[in-house]
Parts: sequence; C-alpha cells; structure tokens
Amino acid sequence: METKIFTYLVGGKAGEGVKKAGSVAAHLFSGMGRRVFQMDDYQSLIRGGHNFSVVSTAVGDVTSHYEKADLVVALDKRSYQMHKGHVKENGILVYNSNAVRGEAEGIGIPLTKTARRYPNPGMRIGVGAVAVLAAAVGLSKDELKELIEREYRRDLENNVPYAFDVYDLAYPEVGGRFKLEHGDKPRAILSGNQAIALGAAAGGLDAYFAYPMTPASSILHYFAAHADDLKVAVVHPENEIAVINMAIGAASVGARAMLGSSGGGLALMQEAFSMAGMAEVPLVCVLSSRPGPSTGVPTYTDQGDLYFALYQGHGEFPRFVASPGTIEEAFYLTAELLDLVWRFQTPAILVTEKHLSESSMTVEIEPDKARRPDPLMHSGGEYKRYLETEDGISPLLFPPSGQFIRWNSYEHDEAGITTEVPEQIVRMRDKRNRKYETMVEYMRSQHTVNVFGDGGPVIYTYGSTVMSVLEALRAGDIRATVVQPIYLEPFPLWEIERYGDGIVVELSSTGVFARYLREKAGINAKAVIRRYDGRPFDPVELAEQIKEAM
Amino acid sequence: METKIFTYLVGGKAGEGVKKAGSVAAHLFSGMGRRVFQMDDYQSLIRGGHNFSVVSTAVGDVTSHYEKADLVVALDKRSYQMHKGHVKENGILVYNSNAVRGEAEGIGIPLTKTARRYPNPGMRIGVGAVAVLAAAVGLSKDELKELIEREYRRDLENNVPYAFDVYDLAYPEVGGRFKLEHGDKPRAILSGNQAIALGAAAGGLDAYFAYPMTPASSILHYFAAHADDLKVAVVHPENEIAVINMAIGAASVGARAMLGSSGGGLALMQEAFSMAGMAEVPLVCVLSSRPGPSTGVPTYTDQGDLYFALYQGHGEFPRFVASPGTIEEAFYLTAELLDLVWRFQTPAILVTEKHLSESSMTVEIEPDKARRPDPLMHSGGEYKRYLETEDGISPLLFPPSGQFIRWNSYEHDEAGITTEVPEQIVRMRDKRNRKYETMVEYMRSQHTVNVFGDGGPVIYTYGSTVMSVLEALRAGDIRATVVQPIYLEPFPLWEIERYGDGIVVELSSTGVFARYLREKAGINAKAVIRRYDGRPFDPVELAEQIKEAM
Amino acid sequence: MGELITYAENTWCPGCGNFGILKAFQEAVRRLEAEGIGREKLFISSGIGCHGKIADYLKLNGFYSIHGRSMATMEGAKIANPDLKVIAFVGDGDAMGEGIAHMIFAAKRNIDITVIMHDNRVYGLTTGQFTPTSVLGYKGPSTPKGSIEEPLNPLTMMLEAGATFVARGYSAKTDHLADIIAQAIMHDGFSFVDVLQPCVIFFNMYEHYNEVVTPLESVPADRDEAVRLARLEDRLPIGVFYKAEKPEYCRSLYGDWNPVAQRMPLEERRAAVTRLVTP
Amino acid sequence: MGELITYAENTWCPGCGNFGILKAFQEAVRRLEAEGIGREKLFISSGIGCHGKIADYLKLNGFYSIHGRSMATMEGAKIANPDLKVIAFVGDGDAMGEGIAHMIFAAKRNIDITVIMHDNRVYGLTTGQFTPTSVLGYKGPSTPKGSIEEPLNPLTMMLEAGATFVARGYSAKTDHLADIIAQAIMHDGFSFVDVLQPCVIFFNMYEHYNEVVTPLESVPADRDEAVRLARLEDRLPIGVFYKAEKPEYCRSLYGDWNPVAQRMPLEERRAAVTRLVTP
Ligand SMILES: Cc1ncc(C[n+]2csc(CCOP(=O)(O)OP(=O)(O)O)c2C)c(N)n1
Ligand SMILES: Cc1ncc(C[n+]2csc(CCOP(=O)(O)OP(=O)(O)O)c2C)c(N)n1
Ligand code: SF4
Ligand code: SF4
Ligand SMILES: [Mg+2]
Ligand SMILES: [Mg+2]
Repeated sequence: METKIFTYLVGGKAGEGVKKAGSVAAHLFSGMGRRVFQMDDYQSLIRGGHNFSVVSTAVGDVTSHYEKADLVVALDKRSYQMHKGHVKENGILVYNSNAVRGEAEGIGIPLTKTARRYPNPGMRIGVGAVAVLAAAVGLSKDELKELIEREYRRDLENNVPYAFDVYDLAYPEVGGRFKLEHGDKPRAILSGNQAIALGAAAGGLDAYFAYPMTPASSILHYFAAHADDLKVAVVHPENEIAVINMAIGAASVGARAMLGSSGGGLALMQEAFSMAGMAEVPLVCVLSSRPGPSTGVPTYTDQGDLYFALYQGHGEFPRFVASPGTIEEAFYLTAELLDLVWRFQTPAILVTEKHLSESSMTVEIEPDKARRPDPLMHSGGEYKRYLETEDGISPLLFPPSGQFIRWNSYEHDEAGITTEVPEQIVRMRDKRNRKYETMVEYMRSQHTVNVFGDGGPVIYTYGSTVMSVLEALRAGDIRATVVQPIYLEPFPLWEIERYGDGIVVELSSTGVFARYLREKAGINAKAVIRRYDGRPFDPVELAEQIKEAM
Repeated sequence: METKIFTYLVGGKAGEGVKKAGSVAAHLFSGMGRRVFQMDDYQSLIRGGHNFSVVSTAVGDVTSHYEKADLVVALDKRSYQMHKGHVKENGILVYNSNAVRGEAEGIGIPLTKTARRYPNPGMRIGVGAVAVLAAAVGLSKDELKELIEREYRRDLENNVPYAFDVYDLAYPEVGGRFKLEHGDKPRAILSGNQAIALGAAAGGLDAYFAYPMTPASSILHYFAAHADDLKVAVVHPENEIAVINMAIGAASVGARAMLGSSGGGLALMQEAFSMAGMAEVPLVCVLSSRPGPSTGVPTYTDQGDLYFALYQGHGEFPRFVASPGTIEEAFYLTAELLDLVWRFQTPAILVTEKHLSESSMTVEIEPDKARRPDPLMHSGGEYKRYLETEDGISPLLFPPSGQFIRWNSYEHDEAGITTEVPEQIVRMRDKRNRKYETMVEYMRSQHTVNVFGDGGPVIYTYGSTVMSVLEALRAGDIRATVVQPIYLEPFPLWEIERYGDGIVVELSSTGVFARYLREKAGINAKAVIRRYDGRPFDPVELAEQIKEAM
Repeated sequence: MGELITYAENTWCPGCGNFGILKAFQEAVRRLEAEGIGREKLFISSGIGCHGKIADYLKLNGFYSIHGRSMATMEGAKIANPDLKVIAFVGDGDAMGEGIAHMIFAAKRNIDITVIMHDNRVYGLTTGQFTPTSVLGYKGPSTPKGSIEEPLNPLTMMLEAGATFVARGYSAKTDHLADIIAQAIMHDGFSFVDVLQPCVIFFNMYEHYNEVVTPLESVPADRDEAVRLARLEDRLPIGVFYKAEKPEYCRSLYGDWNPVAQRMPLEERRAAVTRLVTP
Repeated sequence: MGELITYAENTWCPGCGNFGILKAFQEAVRRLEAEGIGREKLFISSGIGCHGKIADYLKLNGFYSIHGRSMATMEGAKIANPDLKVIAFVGDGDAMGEGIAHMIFAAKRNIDITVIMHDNRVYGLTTGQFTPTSVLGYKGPSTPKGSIEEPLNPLTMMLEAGATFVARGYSAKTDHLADIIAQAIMHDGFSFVDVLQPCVIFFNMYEHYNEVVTPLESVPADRDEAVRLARLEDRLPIGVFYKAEKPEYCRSLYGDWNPVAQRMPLEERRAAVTRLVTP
C-alpha cells in the first residue's frame, strides 16, 4: 500500500491560522510542480474548538487527503490528542509544547512561547506550523522567507522572524526528513466553490444571488470579491426567497443568473423553483450539501440530499440535476448547466457537497473550453413567449422590445395569458413534456457519465465521493471500473444500464444513491459502502472496504 | 351501460348561487335516503365566469359525479353552450331564456326576469335552478317550500315566492319527469375537507394552523367556524413559514397540531418540515393538490405532486405519506396519521386533491372508530429527549416539568445538546433510521392498501381517483381488482407486490404514479390512463378507457 | 388606448376598485409616453390575487409572478437591466403579509422599483379572509368572530423601512391616481403607492372613502409630518406623503453599468477567468 | 447558579458580548424565581448563529429552532400552552433579516412572547457578512467594498409594528440588562429587547458603546418620544423605551383557556364531532 503521497496535517483552534497553514503548504507543494489535495475540517464556531487542515501531495494524481499524515503539527492539546493516532509509519508528530504537557510521544516545540515575542501570539502560531513543514521538507531559510512573503503578505515584519525562530527550533529535530520530488509544473489551486464561480463566469454569468449558508457561502464571497474583474452583479438580499425570486426576475430580462445555498436555503426556494419550471425560466441553483436533516451538522459533508435535489418543487416540470465529481469538473459542469438551462429554459440543480465546495486541489483549467449559452432567440414575426413548437422550446425575447412578452406562473396560453381552459392546459403541459423529451434526446449525445478504469468490478459513485473512490483505488492498487453519472436528471439510463450490478459508495446513512440506482436502472448494489459521520472517506480505509466488498 | 344514477347539473356565473343550488339538490336527495356525490367546477374569480355543480345520486353507492346529466339547468349563455352537450339521452335541458336567446334546443324559462320581481335578482337565480329540479322530480310546493326554508334559511320572504314562480313556470314542461326512488336513510353530506377537519378533531387535534390556499382553505374555514364547538385553537398567521413553525412549536409543548395548504404553500414549508424530521416533531401536514407547477390552475384538480409529497425536505428522515381514496377514508385516515405521527414522532403528509377536498358526498361516519393518539410518555428517571432506544422511539415529556427537555434542529446527543462529534452523529442517524425500521414493521400489521373487487384484471390507482375508478367500474359493469395504496411512504411493498402488472389510472401528465409503482415495486403499467386538464375523470368515459386497456 | 389591453377576458367583479387602478395606470403610461418614456421601457409584475389579474389585462412586458414575490421578481429585473422602469402590482395580503420582508428590504435598499398596492384590505381572490391591513373586528372565513389583530399601516411601515417615495391614491379618483403613479415611476428610488381599492364583495368601502378621502394640498414638510398625516383615519389623506433623494441601489452596486446591455464580451470575461486560474 | 447551565462546551469567542447576555439572562431567571415564576414555566428557543448557541448552554426547556424562525416556534408554543413564559433568543440577521415577517406579526398581534435580540450587527457564525442592522459601509465578505444599504432600526421597526414592550440593553451592563429582561418576560404582551452585543471578531463596538451608551432615566412619555430617543445615535440610550397595555393575542383568540392543559375530553370532542356528522 506504498504510495508516493506525502501528507501534512495541521490541527489547532479556530483563529490560530490552521486553514491558512494548510493552504500555504498546498501552495508550497504546487509551486514544486506537485499535485495537491487539501481538506479542511472545521467546526461551526469562530474561535477555539478544533480545526484541522490536511494536505496530501504527490507528483502524480491525488484526489483526496489521507487521514494518516507524514507530518502532523498539533498546535493545541486537543489536536494532539486527536491526531497523535494519525501519524503514518515513519511519520513525525510535532506539537506545541506550550499547549501539550506531560505527553511523551512526538517532538515538542514551544510554538506559543516563541510567538509571544511578537504581537497577537495566538493568531500567529499557524505560521509556526508552516515553518516546521519547511524545515521537515528541507527548505532553506530564504525559501521559507519567500514562501511566507508570497502567501501571508501581511505583517511580514513579525511573521518572517517568527517563522525563522520556529525553523531554528525545529530543524535539529525534523530538518530535511522528507525529500519531496519536484513535479512537472506549478498548477493553480482552486476550491470547489471557486471552480463553480469561475465556471459560471466563463460560461457567461451575469448575476449571482445568494444568502450566506455554509458550505455554499464562499461562492458568494468569491463573486463579491471579484465582481469588478468579472463584471458580475452580486447580490446578497434579505433571505433565500428573495434570492431565487430576484434571480428569476433577472433571468426574465435576459440575465444569466445563478444562485447558491445549502439544503435549508434551497428548501425555502422550492415554491419559486416550481415557478421557474412553469414560466420556463433558465436558472442554475447550486445546492452544496451538509449532513441533514434541518440545521444538521453545518460545516461537514454528506450526500443525503439526493432525493430532495431531484424532486424539488410541486407539480410536473423538467429540470436538470447534475453533480460534479472533481473540482475541475465543477468548473466545466457549471458552465454547461448554464448552457443547458438557457437552451431548454428550465431550472437546474448543481448538487455538490461540502467536501467538494470547500476542499481545494491543483487544477488545470482551460476557460475557453467552458460551454457558452446560446439560447434560441426570437427571429421575427409576432412574438409569443410560449409558442408551441415541435420540440417544446419557444424562442426567447427580452425587453426593451416592441413585442408583448409575458412570463406567467399560472397555466397559460402561447402568449402567456392565464388560462383555465381544459384543452389549453393540456397543450401547455404537453409542450413542457415535449421539451423534456427534447432534453433527453439531446442528453443522449452528451457526455453524461464518467467511466474510470479499464475493467474490473463496477463501482458506482457520484459527486465528491468520486475523488475519494479514485484515490482509494490508487491507494489500494485496486482494479475497478468506476461509473459516475454526472447527470442525475434526466437520468442517463442509456449509459448506465450497460454496467449491471456493482458496489455503491456514497456519503449517506440509508444508501440513497444505491436506492436511486435500483429505482432508475434496476441496478442492485452488491454492497453499499456508506459513511455518514459528516466526514469524507479516507482513501486507505475506503480501499479496504472496497476490497472487502469485491 | 344503464345505471340507476340520476344526475343534476346546474351551471352559471360565480355569484349566482350555483354551488348552493348543487348543495341544496344534494341535501334533497340525501333527505330521500339516497346517496349523493357533488362536484363543483369553478374558476379562480369571484363574480362572473362560468361555474357549475354536478350532483349524481343513486339508491346504492355513487362515488363520482357524471359528466352527462339527466337534468341540466343553464343559468347563463356560457353554461348553455358548454352544457347543452351534457344532456343524457332522455334528459332535459332547461335554460334561462333571459340569458340565452335565439337557441332552439331545450326548455326556456325566464329565470332572470322572474327574479327581477325581488331584490338582488342576480344572486337569486340559483334558487330558480332548485325550483326547476323540484318540479322535475315531482316535489310538491309544500315540499319545495320546506326545502328552501331548511337549506337557504335567509331571505325566505323572497326566496320562497321566487321558487314558487319558477316552479309554476317549469311544472308544465318538466313536472314529475323523473321519479326518484327513496333509499334507506338520510346520510350526512361532507366535503373532503370537512372530513379531514372532523377526522382530525375526532383524533384529538388541539391546534390547526393555515394560511389560505385553494383547495385547502376550507379546512381552515371549517375549523374557524367550529373552533368553539370543537375546542381547537385555530390560527391564520402571516405566511406559510409561520404556519409550520408555529405548528412545530405547538407540538413541542404537547399540542396535537395540523396544518394544511396546497403545493405552493407546502413548498415554502420544506425547511421546517425537515426540522420536524430532525427534531422528531409529530406533525400532520395536509397537501391538497391542484394542477401545477407553480400557481398552475388553482381551482382544479391534479395528482402531479406525488414525488414532491414524497420527498419533502432536505436530508434523510422518516415520514409518513398517505392519501385517502374516499371522503370517509379521509376522516379516518387523518385521525390515523395523527396517531402515527405521535407514535413515531415524525411528520406526515396527507396528500389529497381538489377533487376530494372540495367535492361532497353522503357519508356514514362513526367518530368513535377514529384512532386516538397514544404517544409513548416518559415514565420516570432522568429525562432525555432523544434517548437511544432499541426501536428508535424516545419517550415524550412536556413542560412544565422539572426535567430538561430540549428539541434541536442541529444534530444532537441524547439530551438534545448540539453535537459535531462523528460517533454521535452516527448514533443519532442510526436511531432515526431504526425508528424508520420500527415504522415499517408496525405498518406491516396495519391496513395500508385497499383492494376492491374480487377478481379480474388489476387496476392501480390512489387518492380521489379511487372514487372515479370505482364509479367507472359500476358505470361500465367491469370486473376488476382495484388496488389502492393508502400509504405511499413507507411504501407497502409487502402488500402491493403480490398483484403484479396492471392498468394505472391517475390525474397526471407524465404518469408519476405509474413511475412510482415501477420504481418501488417493479410493477409495469400495461396502460396508464391519465387525465391532466384539471378535471376529474368522468366515470362513463373512464369505463371506456379501462375497457380499451384491458 | 385599447392597445394597452390584451385580449384576456376581464373577470373582476362589476364595480371592483381594480378597474380604477387599471384605468389610472393606462393614463399614467400615456403621460409617461408624453414625457418620452416609451412603454417598451416598462416591465410589470404582479402577485396572485384579484389584483394580480392586471398582469393578464395590461399589454406590457412583464412577469405574472407568485403570491408575495412580485416585488422581489422586479428587483431582480431591475438589477439585471437598470434601464427598465419596473412596476410591481401587489395586493395588501400579497405585500403586507406573504411578501412584507421583500417590501421592507426593497425600501431599505432604495432600489428603483415602483410598487402599486391594491389595498382592498381583504384576500379577495381566496374569498375574503382578513389581511394585515384588515380592520380589527373584520369578519372573514378565517375570522368568523372578527379579526383580533390591529391592522398595519402600510404607509408608515414603508416610511419606517426607508422608502423614498410614499403615496396613497384612491381607485375611484383615477386622474389623481394616474398622476401619483406617473410620479412614482419617474421617481429615482423605491416608490410605494398604496391604493384604496374597494372590494365590492368582501369589504365595500366606497361610501366611507367617498366621505373621508381628502387630497393633500402639498407634499408634507418632512417625514414626521408624513407619518402624522398617514395615521389619520377620520380624514383619509391621499396624495404624495413623502419624497426624498437617496442613492439608488443599482447605482451604488455597480455604478453606471447595465449587466445585460453592457455585458462584458465573453473573450474578455474568459481572459479574466484565465488570470484567476493561472498559478 | 451553575445548574442553569448545561454541560455543553461554550464555544463563543473570548470576550464576546454573548457571555453578558447569558449572564444577564440567568440573573433575570433568578429574579423571576424570587417573584414566584419558577424556571419550569419558562420555554426558550433560538435561531441559528452565534446567538443561537445560548440554547445549548441554558438548562431550560426549549427548542433550538432554525434560522429566522424561533419567534414563530415560540408563538406556536405560547398558543398551545399560554401558561408558559416563552422567550426567543434571536440574532440580528435572524430576526431583522430572515425572520422579520414573524417579528412584525408577533408584535402586531401582541402575543405574549419575549424576543431577546443579540444585536452584533453582523452574521457572526457565517463569518461576518453584513446584516440588516449593519452600518452603511460595513465591510464583510459579501460586501468587500462596504455595505451600500442603510441599516434598519430594530426599535422603531418594532414600535411601528405594534410591539407593546420595547427596550434596549447592553451586554456589558449585565445588571441593567437582567432587569430589562425580567421586565420583558413579566410584560403581558409582545416584548422586544434589542441587546447591543459586540462581536469581538467582526464588529467590535465595545469602545464605542462604552462611550455612548446612556441609560434612560425613565420610560419615555409616549410612543413618539420613544421613537425620537430610539433614533439617537451619538448618545445611545438603553432601557425601556415603550410599555403599553393592549389585549394579548391568545386571550383574544380563546379567552381563559389552555389548549393542552384544558383539552376537551376525547368523549366530549367525539360527541361534538358526532353532532357535526349527523344528517
Ligand atoms: C404561497 C401561496 N400561498 C397562498 C396562496 C393563495 N392565495 C392566492 S391569492 C391570495 C390572497 C390574495 O390577497 P391579496 O394579495 O390581498 O389580493 P386580492 O385578491 O385581495 O387582490 C392567496 C392567499 C398562493 N397563491 N400562494
Ligand atoms: C435558512 C438558512 N439560511 C442561512 C443559514 C446560514 N446561517 C446560519 S447562522 C446565520 C447568520 C446568523 O446571523 P445572526 O442571526 O446575526 O446571528 P449571529 O451569528 O450574529 O449571532 C446564517 C445566515 C441557515 N442556517 N439557514
Ligand atoms: S372579490 Fe373584491 S377585489 Fe376581487 S374582483 Fe371582486 S370586488 Fe374586486
Ligand atoms: S464571532 Fe462574534 S458573535 Fe460570534 S462568538 Fe465570536 S465574538 Fe461572539
Ligand atoms: Mg387584497
Ligand atoms: Mg448577528
């Protein structure tokens, strides 16, 4: 089970700079041309508690963090206790000897005491964790200085000397213990939420609407920070109901609109989601899941929202539901969904999870490959918003125009005027159902399912769990065929059915994805490997589970 | 296809007393010991437009109106045009000759001109329609007077002489044309919504919360009118989100709470519905459907909300979803759901349709047979709201109490304190999943499926469409086995699977119920008979469709 | 001006105050056109209820939205295309009940939309239940013994929320109302017009309004005075109660830009994205 | 008074104003107990946010509800059992944003619940975005260039909505706050307590508050005066701004009855139902 993976884990209190230390490490590794995966585990609190960041890196692919690390740096006692069991064979455990007392294992360094030489010692010790890493991987002091300058930017007059102090303390104990090969080239590091935002931007987004909700909030933050560069209108209104209704209003005058939230927020949007179905409004909704039901466990990950994502809104109407398997895929898929909703004038759910939204990894993205919306526009003659066409798609037109454009949440005639006439009701329902048929037909020619591996038993998975499974196969050196439906609705039965029964891997307590496969494709799960404690899979453990199931 | 059915249809403008005329007819027939079914077709407007009421009656069972009537009374031109084709062979068409001119068919009576002898002529002509019926079925003037007095109560000094005037005009033309047998005994007439309200009351309801929304509003109105007799707290708050959160708050201090709305209202409640799942709050939610999506066709009927009803709320949690097939069943089922939600401390959806909610029929109800909630109460020792038990059910306790009672929307420990600890998350999710297993086990011993008929091809249907199908079988003299899952979740697979493939009858455009049967039970529909113009099935037409499908 | 009306059958009750609003609005459109604001610049919306049907009747671009949300729909439209003059027709149940949060925040952010409230003080279309503006003691099907709540005052509520144009009209005074509506649409910021609209079926206030409605002679001096006048009940003032200048939301958000009309060319956009995905 | 606190680990940031609210509330409970109102009569609730964690810390019966809904949850509890003293702890984002409709209507109907608002003027738990009470120009992750909206004033908003008890406290003046909270709970009708609560991480107002906070000497004479004082910013008054008597909602709804404690015996109920299903 030897891999070329190096894993760095830093744990401490919220506010100590744990996530930042992980991110600095990730950038260090990617700067060496290596690939990186960073997973941040944090609680629903602002200061204190227990956070940790795990960064796994390799010269080749790496699509998951590993629970066991080569280098663990514990900034406080709780981290020490929690992570002392997470040191790989031949790994090193370094702890803050000012926080952990009377413990024998590992190497103590007085991170806090050293920090007291500088202002705000409590918030600085994450820098110490970076210095320990620098020493352990054999960085020179100059390289460390450059790293701190590039990544922290602020307060360098204290951060650099503090890093040097810690480096000097650590070097004798850990200096150069890990030799990390360089890889081919530096790559950008993106979180899933950044990829979603950027994918939408590349796909032509005009307006983003959101009310903060973990783990979707950072899409809002990213757009807000880049509103000027990207020229996107970014609005954080009073509540989620305003979010979706504003987004619908924006779309109705021609803006490519998107919104994002987690389950609780999307739950509030369902009435309007249904309106988007009736009025045929193009709209992409990002649903980033956490363990539910209800408030659940806000800062952790889960895939238990599957059925909720699939069946939002009352009444019958077509929609797309898709879930990206990797951060790169999140980029392209978001742009693709923008294209699809505009092509078919109906809403879409991009369902993902905290594990994708808030993890980061090295990516290679080509913005020009993002799909761009190319909706069917009205080309002359009298305009009718809901023109009955063979394929169910009515051309679009936006104000200002000399024509009459009416969107309607009521059942309506072709011009968008409300109707209660039985024949008219049937015609419009038939039109929307025909549109669904057109969608299905179209999707048959699209890439709707990823298949990884070239033989071996079939493993079904989707969403961010794809990354875990792929890493588990590498970690366990397992030969398998991984089948990932990117699209969940319309369900790509034409692709899936050929694979037959298999093992199902998912983050849910009742096996909702396995149930979905059974219901949709008659696929029986030979085993359902579930995890539902809010944490993503560890590739090593998952590899064992997969082997057992095979 | 001869049946012993007599059908009376009255059509006119909103505000002319059409529905009332139908209701008076229904009471006249039930007073004769006959059974009655009344369906009201009305538009989303307050005055004008076109409304009609159809009342079918028989000495034996009748569970649907018939589209073709023995006696049609058209109060205005639009009704005349619409319904002149709805006269059965040997039936009579009577029209208001002041509204319909230059038409030859039928018998003209100057209903408006006659009404002008009295105040508010426009609102009175419905009384004329009753007088025509009275003449046609051979009532004496004394009997007519008594009927008007009993049913209208108000403004009798004008209503009675007006009825006499019309009776005198009509008698020469239609007098005694229909001889209606008397039946065994008078029965009460209830609408579906009244049955739901009364069933809840009989089952021990303490508080009803609702925001008006057709076709659920009349539950609210009924409770409001009977709040004092029934001793139920009735609250109409600012919006649907308040409705469900108030209901949850009420339940958390021990009140048996219920709420009702249509799809759009329930859509707004999903965030809190999910909270009821997490916090284990007993709550019955009535979802009365109309054609969707969105605002759709507010005053008509549909079953397209099935998946929406089944998969409300984010995250994984147990819930009951059930749908009554008849108005009597609506009474008992509502009480039963109250029992179930209290027994299992989880929410339930009673899904029904406008066709059941707002149609009326003769019923025989025994309130003592309604189930009564009998929740598991705490019996001593330290109280823990979420005590981990083998069957997943934790005892209840309500304030005031010396104990600590904490309900929680976050994941929690046994005492209800928030947790983010992985093992604790798993334990609570396991507990709720065990509860689901307990629910399923329990339901196996319950009456979850109705089967009608003793042989012949299988027909699957549910909800108010059951009434249509049963009447169609009578109308078409068809031998069939009708299988109706009363419970849709937990799905009574153990009962259903034995029936194999069959014909499916439902009110939806895409065949959602057929799809559900396939997904849940592997049942393939030999044919899916759908109607989706907002109107319920006509038994005669449906009988033909069934025969064709057989 | 027949061409401002669609072919939809009008199903309001004879005598309903909504007819006056429809008439006044058409008149306002004519006045706007006279001032050079073409009807193609207008984008309308409405909630669900009797009032909402105006969206079926007016032949103007727009969105027949859902109960309580038309103002949010219109905020979105405005944000996407600030060159449009957007108008939300709302009911009192719609805007003071289901959608009150959107009202308060649209006012708070002073976004340039116009809200015209058909204030019949009942849920008309759902058969006359009490609304947030219904009088104490109002008997409707959900309050058969009379409402036990005191009504909200829409004008003072909107003033409190920060609205920069607050007015009241009366559906039976169409000329006066048309003038107010035209002013409201021209106002650069959030405008609210509360229209006294008798519902002849469930709450017929014609007689009462005809008696007590009194046009204001001028715009009150300040907000306090506006509040005082807006609270009067025996003499019911109509007219513009308050008008103030404050930065408009869309301009504060993105200056002189129009997201849909001045979309960044996709190539530039992708160049910007490329910069952000380059290590 | 340790037994008012659960075993839950307190995860508020050191120095957070929430500690003062927790302390003041415990003190208020002690005062209520001295007046004969036992803690078993209390039923508490909270929204989601830093403030909400108080529901984990206080060992009192209650419901840890969802974002923006705890006041609705508590209205339901009160309606079901009017003998309880119900208290909703809310955040400013919670109550003035997501849940503002419930606030306005709880005030309007004068239902006897107490709302204690932890007013830190940020969404604390979601990392410091602007809220409806954030100052113009506030920089948070959703408003990196500064908020472009003027804040709502929670006190005048609640006065406008009809609240019969409106007060402001300061988390650092726990004794004063405890007194206000006790009064609010004792008040028979809707009570609102806006608590100035510095968030040391995202909007640390200790210095400013310590400078400008000024206790009111007495309850202002009338609502207009209360409004005037509530709008002051340079000198920030704390204390009870308004207190009035008005019929309480539950009593107006069903008089002296208690739905769960005085449930109609099932036999009587069924007799009533039987009457209604008898032809
Ligand atoms: C979410 C939702 N809840 C309830 C309804 C039902 N509904 C339709 S119209 C209406 C009331 C409308 O009242 P108001 O806004 O005052 O309009 P009016 O009919 O009086 O013009 C309601 C409650 C709905 N359509 N949507
Ligand atoms: C429906 C919903 N939307 C969003 C969230 C995410 N959320 C959790 S706490 C919070 C903000 C809380 O702010 P505030 O009420 O001011 O509380 P504070 O943390 O400042 O005490 C938000 C938006 C949620 N839990 N539920
Ligand atoms: S019910 Fe009232 S508001 Fe509705 S159309 Fe009739 S008169 Fe107008
Ligand atoms: S983030 Fe602010 S409000 Fe939240 S606990 Fe910390 S200091 Fe208190
Ligand atoms: Mg109204
Ligand atoms: Mg806050």
